[in-house]
Formats: sequence, structure tokens, C-alpha cells
Amino acid sequence: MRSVFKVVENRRESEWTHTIFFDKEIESQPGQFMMVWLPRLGEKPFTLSYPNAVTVKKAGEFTEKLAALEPGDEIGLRGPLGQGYPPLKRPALIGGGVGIAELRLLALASEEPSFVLGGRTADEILFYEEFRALGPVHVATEDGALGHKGLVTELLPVEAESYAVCGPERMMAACLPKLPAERTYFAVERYMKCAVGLCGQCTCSGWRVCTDGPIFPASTVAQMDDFGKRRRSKSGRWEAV
Amino acid sequence: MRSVFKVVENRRESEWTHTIFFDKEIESQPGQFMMVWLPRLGEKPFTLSYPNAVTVKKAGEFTEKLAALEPGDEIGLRGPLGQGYPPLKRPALIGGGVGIAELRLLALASEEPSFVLGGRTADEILFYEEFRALGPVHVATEDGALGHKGLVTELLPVEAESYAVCGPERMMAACLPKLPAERTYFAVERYMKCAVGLCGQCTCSGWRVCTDGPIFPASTVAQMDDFGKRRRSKSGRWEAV
Amino acid sequence: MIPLPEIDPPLINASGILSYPEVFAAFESAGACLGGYVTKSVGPREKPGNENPVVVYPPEGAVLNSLALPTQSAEDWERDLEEIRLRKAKLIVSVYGGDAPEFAEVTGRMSRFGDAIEVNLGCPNKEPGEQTIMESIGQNPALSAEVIERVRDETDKPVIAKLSPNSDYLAVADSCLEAGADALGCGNTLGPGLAVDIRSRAAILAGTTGGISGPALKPINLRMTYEAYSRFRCPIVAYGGIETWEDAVEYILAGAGVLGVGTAFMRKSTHEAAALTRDIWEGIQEYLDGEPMSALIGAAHRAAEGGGHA
Amino acid sequence: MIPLPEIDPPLINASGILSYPEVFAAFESAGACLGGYVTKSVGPREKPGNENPVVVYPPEGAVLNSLALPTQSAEDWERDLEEIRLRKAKLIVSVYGGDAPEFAEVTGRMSRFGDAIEVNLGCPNKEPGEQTIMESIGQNPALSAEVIERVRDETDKPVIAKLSPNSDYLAVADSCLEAGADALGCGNTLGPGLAVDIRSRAAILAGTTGGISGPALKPINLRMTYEAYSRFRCPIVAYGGIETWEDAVEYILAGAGVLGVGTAFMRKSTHEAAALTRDIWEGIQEYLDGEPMSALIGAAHRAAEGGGHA
Ligand SMILES: Cc1cc2nc3c(=O)[nH]c(=O)nc-3n(C[C@H](O)[C@H](O)[C@H](O)COP(=O)(O)OP(=O)(O)OC[C@H]3O[C@@H](n4cnc5c(N)ncnc54)[C@H](O)[C@@H]3O)c2cc1C
Ligand SMILES: Cc1cc2nc3c(=O)[nH]c(=O)nc-3n(C[C@H](O)[C@H](O)[C@H](O)COP(=O)(O)OP(=O)(O)OC[C@H]3O[C@@H](n4cnc5c(N)ncnc54)[C@H](O)[C@@H]3O)c2cc1C
Ligand SMILES: Cc1cc2nc3c(=O)[nH]c(=O)nc-3n(C[C@H](O)[C@H](O)[C@H](O)COP(=O)(O)O)c2cc1C
Ligand SMILES: Cc1cc2nc3c(=O)[nH]c(=O)nc-3n(C[C@H](O)[C@H](O)[C@H](O)COP(=O)(O)O)c2cc1C
Ligand code: FES
Ligand code: FES
Repeated sequence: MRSVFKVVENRRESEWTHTIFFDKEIESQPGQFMMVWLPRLGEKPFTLSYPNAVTVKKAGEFTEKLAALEPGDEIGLRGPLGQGYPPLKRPALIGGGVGIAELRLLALASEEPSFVLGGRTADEILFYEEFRALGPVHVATEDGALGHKGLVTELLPVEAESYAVCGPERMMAACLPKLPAERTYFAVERYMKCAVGLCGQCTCSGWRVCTDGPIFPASTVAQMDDFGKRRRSKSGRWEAV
Repeated sequence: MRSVFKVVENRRESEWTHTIFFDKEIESQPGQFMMVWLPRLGEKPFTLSYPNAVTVKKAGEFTEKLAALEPGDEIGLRGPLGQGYPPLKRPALIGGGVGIAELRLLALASEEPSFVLGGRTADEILFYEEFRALGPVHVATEDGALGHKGLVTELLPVEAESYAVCGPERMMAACLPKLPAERTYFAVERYMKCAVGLCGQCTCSGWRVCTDGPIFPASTVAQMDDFGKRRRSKSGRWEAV
Repeated sequence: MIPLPEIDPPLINASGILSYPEVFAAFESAGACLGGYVTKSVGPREKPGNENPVVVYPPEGAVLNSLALPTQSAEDWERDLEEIRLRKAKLIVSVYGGDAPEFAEVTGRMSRFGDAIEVNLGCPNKEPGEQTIMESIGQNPALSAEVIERVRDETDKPVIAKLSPNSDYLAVADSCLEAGADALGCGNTLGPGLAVDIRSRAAILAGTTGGISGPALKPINLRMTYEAYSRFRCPIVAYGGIETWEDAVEYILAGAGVLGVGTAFMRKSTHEAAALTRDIWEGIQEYLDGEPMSALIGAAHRAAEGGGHA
Repeated sequence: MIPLPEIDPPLINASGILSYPEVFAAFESAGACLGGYVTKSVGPREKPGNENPVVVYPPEGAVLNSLALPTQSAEDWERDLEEIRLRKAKLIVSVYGGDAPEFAEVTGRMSRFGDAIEVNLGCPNKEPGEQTIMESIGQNPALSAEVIERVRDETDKPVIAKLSPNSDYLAVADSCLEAGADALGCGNTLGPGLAVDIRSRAAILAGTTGGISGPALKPINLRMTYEAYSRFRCPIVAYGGIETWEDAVEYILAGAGVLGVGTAFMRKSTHEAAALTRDIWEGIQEYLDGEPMSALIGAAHRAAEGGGHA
């Protein structure tokens, strides 16, 4: 699927984060992603936070422009792509930074979710009130403005029947040993080009994240030597995560 | 659909006519046709007489080879193509020559059919016994060996609720004024190349026989100035029918 | 440059599709939205073309044809065009020959019928023993120019040089325009390509290979249109895989002012085909939303030059 | 001529698909039936390639890509190939450069790893400001020969000249074989082609145009294979729209001895892709029904020469 939609709302979520709503809903499994196209600017991967929205953290030129779109502007979407989460029972959803937004649709699709969320400061704990209405929410902020002062990993382990982790790779790598190998899922990010499994650019220890992932079971992630360590740059050169 | 099948039986029907059975059945509407391909020899239009057979009258090089195929030989088929007959109630099926064979599947699909068949001699009245089991059969032969001595048109009109005519074009043209304009259908033949409506080769007064036909209602045929008169040769030149 | 006649709506059939005037007339009677009729390419002498099979359509939107330009004689074509009149569509006579004098001869005969002459420089099919027009002329800028010059001498009607995608088409277009062509046809079929039957181990087409039309051709001829418009800003008649109004709009944005529909008529009855042309034209008009079509032609270039994101 | 290594099964990935050795290794672990791994084309210097979007897939079996040969440096590739070992697949290093000395330089570095060297003469994509390899080298028989000669000097491994379908490829192949190539790669992507977004009126690919792969390419590269085999009777590695065992058999009958799979892996997980390669190989084997594959290579030519109907 490739389509161009119209932006209908730009909702500021935090200092760095905006949710961009468009005029049609897309059916996807939580965890699948979209390639977002801004004509003549570029195309980059984002996860739906609503059936008709992506939540974007300003990280560079593309995300700056994306987060600044206004109603009436056009936004191209290709997808949904990749493998999402399987249905999860009583999951603990562990999110860091904008990764929290990527857990929203999973939270809505899950039975009795609980949340373990981390960020630099309170402002970064996205959808805090909404998640509190769904289940217990544990928070860690680096500046201590909300919840535990420190890192989200310090809140682990928590009791749950399954786990989904989405956040910066080093945070996820730190979570890996603290969570069971079964019924735990990680959202892996790599630089994407084709996003359909052809170019190999998004390799993580040989798995193509765009097609085998981005959601991987912990048992697979545990065998990925490169996870948390290295990734291929745009040109294919190894760089540290 | 394009497939190569294996011939399983060659059944001699008359001096000039053979039925070639192959190893798979093809679903079609009576009246639709197939392009029969003999590798490295050619491809020509034929109507199914059984779901897995065509009945072929030897008329030239291709039909000679086709009528001589033996079990194990390969036969390519493309189709079914074109528009067949609508469902007909109490039809009189009027056939001449090998056109009789093209009516067989229609006969089997029709309620209470009757038959009006013509040929040079008794041998050419194909499927005679089989048709007699289905309904009344009126026959005309030029040599008088079976039924009325003379032309099939001399048996018309006959009483029926609908009519289907398939035979040499001049015979069909002679039938046209003797049959009602409603509920009567003619099987038009023209030289075919693409057989899918592209090349225009099979034009009969602008209708592409391969795609708009080969089965046309009499009301349409009555408006075809070229019917019974002229057709385009392989190169597009007009020639008499 | 002689302007193209006003083709309204700017949709036509592609040459060799429908082929004969009475077939086009039947489309008109059925309410087809086609502002122009292009004849089958008319050659100097009667010629049967290749034996069947002349088409094969491997899955995935590619049709291979190896018709190899069957034609009645130009004389017989004259008789046809005298006899069979169109309702109101403009008449574009497609011409071909084995060399420049033959192209000229046919043009001389047919010019009085046509509102425009389309010169087929790109057919990639041949009967056994022949050379294709693509190889003998259409891939060579100088020989193509010679053909256009001779055609130009024979007619005061606008001349469309219909190019092969399998050529250095910008160079060919350049010399054709230099030689007096008024518009470019972008373009003929691709390849040719091959299809093999794995059971009999034979090439399927009697002509072995066949020019590729249909959706598989679209990205190629769309690029040709885009590049030709970018370089020459001349009138362009586009052909190649136009099946929907969106396809047509892509070609218009790339630079085409007239759209030819061919393979999209495959397996469509006259009524279905006529409905398809209406759908395409309605879709274009809705897209235009009141803008004149001229505002849209080549708009992808203006957008690209404008830069920035829309 | 140096024979190609025995690639068993005779299926490989196409260069630029999967790209990195660890991805291929994952395919092997998942049980893929691939007897050889072709690297992404290795260039002399690090190069990011075009910005996204680098692929668009208009419906109907055509994928357009405008990657434009992103590559880490040849040095980094050496490190990769030292580190990541394949189970048992043969290693074919695909090389490219801006001119013959660069091709030679990369070949010199990479030769020790490869069981064969594939020379990419036909990439039709470029970063802004560059020329494509297809234009600067692959469409020119003399320059292609120069590249092959220089590559030949740098390696004693078999050299595969991978051709562009958008060239006078028989002439190019002729000079490449003359210059020391041991096999032909038939071939690279087609076009390039264009896709335009009608809402924003922009070309979709950041590189504007992209080489066409997938089913739409099959009839073209199949014809290339057929013609090359007919002319040269040399070993041929075929690429282009191979998705099923039937596709593979068509190429084998046309003359290919090794089959490359690329676009067919699109949107397939590693396990699905591995299963696809098994299906293709099993289908070929059933078709062979005990005959050796060598009996099948080019059989369509023998059948055609035999004449008569099967
Ligand atoms: C599966 C997946 C889902 C994602 N979902 C979201 C989301 O919902 N919300 C969100 O804000 N961000 C998400 N991202 C990250 C987002 O794609 C990047 O932040 C964005 O591409 C940065 O682009 P930029 O031009 O603004 O920054 P740049 O200056 O180009 O880069 C900033 C960072 O983004 C990474 N990046 C740049 N381009 C790509 C690319 N093509 N593919 C992957 N990473 C890239 C760079 O490696 C770098 O680490 C997701 C990434 C992936 C792989
Ligand atoms: C829709 C349709 C259904 C037909 N069904 C049957 C059938 O069930 N049984 C049967 O015996 N015949 C049928 N025919 C006629 C059959 O196609 C021809 O008899 C056959 O093509 C003759 O080929 P040939 O090489 O043997 O003879 P030729 O010497 O080539 O020609 C003999 C006659 O067949 C006609 N013919 C040749 N090639 C074609 C062609 N490509 N398309 C149309 N007509 C052609 C010629 O015009 C000529 O009148 C049908 C024709 C059409 C159009
Ligand atoms: C069956 C067939 C016959 C054709 N005959 C001609 C012809 O006589 N002259 C010509 O210039 N082009 C001919 N063409 C090419 C078409 O005019 C057109 O350029 C091409 O098919 C691309 O358009 P399409 O994809 O819409 O079919 C023919 C194409 C087909 C499929
Ligand atoms: C995404 C992508 C990247 C490619 N990169 C290269 C490359 O680096 N070198 C090369 O020689 N061919 C490259 N090609 C061409 C393929 O190797 C192959 O020749 C072509 O895609 C046809 O095969 P297919 O239809 O099976 O994909 C690439 C093709 C695609 C789709
Ligand atoms: S981004 Fe191309 S394979 Fe994943
Ligand atoms: S045979 Fe080509 S249109 Fe009918």
C-alpha cells in the first residue's frame, strides 16, 4: 500500500514530540511500521500511534519537517510493513522515549496491560494519563520529575505474563537479561532503505529488521551478536549503536 | 489461461472430423472458444465440444495436424475466450457441418433442446445418436442419405422458444431472415490473431468477434452489413465470405 | 511547427489496437470517449505479418505481441478511409515503410485523410527474414531524420515521430524534430521480450520474440515522456500501460498532451472498453477540478524545479 | 576460459539483494537452497547511495530501485568477508568502479575471497551529479572490454560480465568475452523507469528514476539469455523476475546454467524466503526427472533447430 493522505491535526505531545494525524485510518498489527514520505524530502520509518497518526520525535531534518506539518499538508505512507507483536496476555509494556508512543496501539489491543515507562523528564512520558486509565503505570525519569529518579531498567523485573520493550537500543539491551526469554518481544531499529527485505541494509546479525522484524522475540534477540553493539550505516559500514 | 495438456484420445467422428481429448477439463460457457496451440506450428480458434475436447474438421495444414494428434502428444490451450450463449430455454439448435460439434455443450446445458442439423452427407451429422437422446432431431443432407434431401434452411422455420445457429456463414445468413430477431443467437467466425480484442483483425462490421462474440444476438447480426458478405483477410484486405 | 489538431477529449487508441476504422466507429457508437482514431500502421504493400501465436501475456501486466505489421496495401487503405467515416474523432494515419522513400510513398497517399500523420519508427517485430523498423531505422538518429524529412515533404499535416523505448530516444527525437517533426510519440513497445513454453521447450510466439506493452511498459515510456518534455518542451502523445485515469495523469504531469490507450482494451467488449475510456476521462477531469489541462501538462517538472516539499 | 565454480544447487541471490554476508548466512541457517552468495557490488570508496525513497513498486510486478550502489569501502568489505563465513555456498564478489582502474583496484583487493568475480557493467542508477555505470561503461563495448581486461589482470578467478538489458548487449558481450570474461550475467535491471505521485506531482524516487526488476523484467532478460546463448554458447548466470521454478526452467531452456533470485524475496521473512528457494529447486528437479541439468541448458535452441512440432 502506498498512498498520500492529508494531515488533519498536529498535536504537540511534549517539547520534542508531535503526533501527526491524517485523514484515513490504516489497518495494521501493533508493531508494524510505515514508511512516511514527504515529497522531495525523503522517506523514513515510523510506527503508527493511532490508526491515523504517527508520533514523531524531532531528531534531525526529516523529523523536524514532519513534526511541523500542518492541516492540509500532504503525507505519503507506504505499509504497513514487517512483523508486529503477537497477541499478548497481561503484558508489561516497557517503553523509553518516543518508543512509548510505539506501544500505544499494542496497549489498546492487549488484555490487562501494565506499563513501565522511562524518559529524561516528566514531559517525555507520553500518553501518561491515557495509559493510567488502562492499567498500572510505573515511571522512571532521569531528573526525577515523575516517578523513580533514574533509568527504566532500575524498575525491572516486574511481574507480568508477557513483555514488550520499545526504546533506545542500549536501554533495550540492558533490559534483555532482566526479562524472561519466553513471551518477551523487542522492537529493533535499524537504518532502513527499501523496507521490504530486498537491500539488506537493516540487518541485525543477518535478520532483516524491516521484514523479519521490527518485532523480534527475546530468544532471537539474545542470539543477535550485533544487538546493542553495532549496526550498518547508510553505506554499509559498521558503526557502534 | 494458457496451458499445455496431453492428448489422451483421438476419436474419429467422420471422414473429415476428429475429436481430440486431452487430460484436463476446462470450465467454459457454451459458445466461448479456445486458441489451440501446436508448438512451432501455429495457434487457431476452436470451440470445446467436451469440457476436455475439441472436434476438428480437416480444412488445411493446421487442422490436418491437429486431427492427427495421438495420445501423449502435447496440445496448448489459451482461453476460454469471448462471449458464449446466455442460458436458453427450449432452444432449437441449428447446426451445419462442424458447427454441429460447437453446439454440443450448449445442447447439454439447455432445457428441452431440439435440433436442426445439416451436412453434405449422413456421416457429417455429428453426434446424431447422442442428440436424439436429448430431443427431436431434424436433419437435412445434400445427398439425401439422412433426413430431408437439401439444405438445412429448407427445414426452417421450426417452433422453439429460442434459437442458436452455428455453421458456415452463408448458411447462417440464409437462416437470419427465417428466425425471430429476439432470442436467436449466431456464432460468427472471422480470422483471429490476438483473440483478446486488441488487434481488430476479427472485425465483423466493427464488432470484434473474439471479444464481443463469437456469439451475437440476431438483432446485432442483422445490423452487421458485412455479415455473410465480406471479411478481412490476414493482412486486412477485404475478401468475400 | 504545425500544431496538432485539437483532440477532444485528448484520448486516442494506440496504433495497431482496434486497427480498422469500422472497429473504431463501433467504439464511437458505443460512446467511447476517444477524440482521435489512429489507424493500424499503413505500409506500402500488402503483408500478412507473423503467423499465430502473435500474442502471449505472461502474468504480471506484460503483453508480448509479434504481429509484425500486417497491412493491406496503401491503396486498399485509401478505399477503407473513403468508405468508413468517423463521427467526430480526428483521424491520425500511422505510416511505415522499409526505408525513407517507402515512408514517403505511403504518406503521400494517406495525407489527405489524416488530421495528423504518425510515423512508426519503433516497431520491434518482424516477419522471418526481415529487419525490424526499430533496428533498421528507429535506433539510428540520422536514418530517422531522413524518414521524417521525406515524410515532411509529402504532407502539410502535423507529423508525430513515434519513438522506440529501446533506442537512444533523446538523440533520435532531437534529429526528428530538427528534420521537421511537430510532436513526439512516446512510445512504441519495449524489448522485444521472450516467453518460453517449458513443456514443449519452444518459444511461444511464432515470431520468437514480441514487443512488450501494458503496465510493464509504463515506467519506461513514462520516463521517456518525462525526459522528452524536459529536453524539448514539444507536444507529446504518450502510449504505454495506460489503464486508469491515474496512469493518464502521471503521463500528463510528465509532459504528455494526448494519451493513447492500447493494451487496456484487452478482453474488454466494445461496451466495456467504451466505459473504460469514459472512466479515464472523467477521472482526469475530476483531478483537474476546473483547471485547464494545459496547466497540468509537464507539472511534475515545474514542481521539481520549484523544489522544497509540497 | 576459466570454468565457473560448481554452484550446487545452481541458485544464488542477485547482487544488491540481501547484500551483506551475515544476511546470506542467516538465509543459509534457515535452510535456503542457495549454492552461491553474491555480495552487494563492492566499490573502491565508501558511498551512501541515494536518499530514500529508493524503491517504489507500482502494481503489476515491477519494482523500481534507485539505490545507486551504496557501499562501504573495499577495505571494510575485506574485513567483513574475513569475519563472516558462509556455511558452504560459493562466494561471488560483485565489483564496480567509476572507470577501469577502479574496477581493477577493487578486484585486486577482493579476488582472494571470491570463488568468482562478477563485474557490474549495467547499474542504471546514480547519485545526483554522477553518471550511471550503464551509461559511462556498460553501453560501450570498448570501455566494457577495457574494464574486463583490467579485471582479468587482477584475478585468476572466473570473471562474469554482468550486462545491462539497455545496451547493445550482444556487442558488449562479444567484446567482454574477447577481453577475457568467462561467463555472462544476463542481466542487470531495466530502464530506468519513472513513477510519479499524482497528488504531490513529484517523482517518487529520490533518484527520480530507478532500475526495473521483478516479473516485468523477465521477458527482457530471458531474451538476453536466449540470444547470448545462441551467439556465444558460454556459461550464463541469469537474473530477472525469477519467482517460481517455472521461471527458472524458462531461463535454463534459454541457456542459463545458474539462476539468480532477487526481487522474489520482497516482503518475505527469512524463513519464507528460504522456503521459496527450496520450492524453486525442488520444482527444477522434478522437471528434470532424473536428467542432468546440463541436458536442459539451452534446450529451447535445440528444439527450435530441430524444427517440426513436438
Ligand atoms: C521500525 C522503526 C520505527 C520507528 N518508529 C518511530 C516513531 O514512531 N517515532 C519516531 O519519532 N521515530 C521512529 N523511528 C525512528 C525514525 O525513523 C528516525 O528518528 C528518523 O528516521 C530520523 O530521521 P531525521 O532525518 O529526522 O534524523 P537524522 O538526522 O537523519 O537521523 C537521526 C537518527 O535517526 C536514524 N535514522 C535516520 N534515517 C533512518 C532510516 N531511514 N531508517 C531508520 N533510522 C533512521 C539515524 O540512524 C539516526 O540515529 C522508527 C525507526 C524504525 C526503524
Ligand atoms: C470462434 C471460432 C471457433 C471455431 N471452432 C471450430 C471448431 O470447433 N472446429 C473446427 O473444426 N473449426 C473451428 N473453427 C474454424 C477453425 O479455426 C479453422 O478451420 C482453422 O483455423 C483452419 O486452419 P487450417 O490451417 O487447418 O486451414 P487454413 O488452410 O489455414 O484455412 C482454412 C479456413 O480456416 C480459416 N482460418 C484459418 N486460420 C484461422 C484463424 N486463425 N482464425 C479463424 N479462422 C481461420 C481460414 O480463413 C479458412 O477459411 C472455429 C473458428 C472460429 C473463429
Ligand atoms: C497488438 C498490438 C499491435 C500493435 N501495432 C502497432 C502498429 O501497427 N504501429 C505502431 O506504431 N504501434 C503498434 N503497437 C504499439 C502500440 O501502438 C503502443 O505504442 C503500445 O502498445 C503501448 O501502449 P499500450 O501499453 O497501451 O498498449 C501495437 C501494440 C500491440 C499490443
Ligand atoms: C534493491 C536492488 C539492489 C540492487 N543492487 C545491485 C548491485 O549492487 N549490483 C548489481 O549488479 N545489481 C544490483 N541489482 C540488480 C539485481 O542484482 C538483479 O540483476 C535484478 O534485480 C534482476 O533480478 P530480479 O528481478 O530477480 O530482482 C539490484 C536490484 C535491486 C532490486
Ligand atoms: S531496509 Fe532493505 S532489507 Fe530492510
Ligand atoms: S483477433 Fe485480435 S481483436 Fe479479435
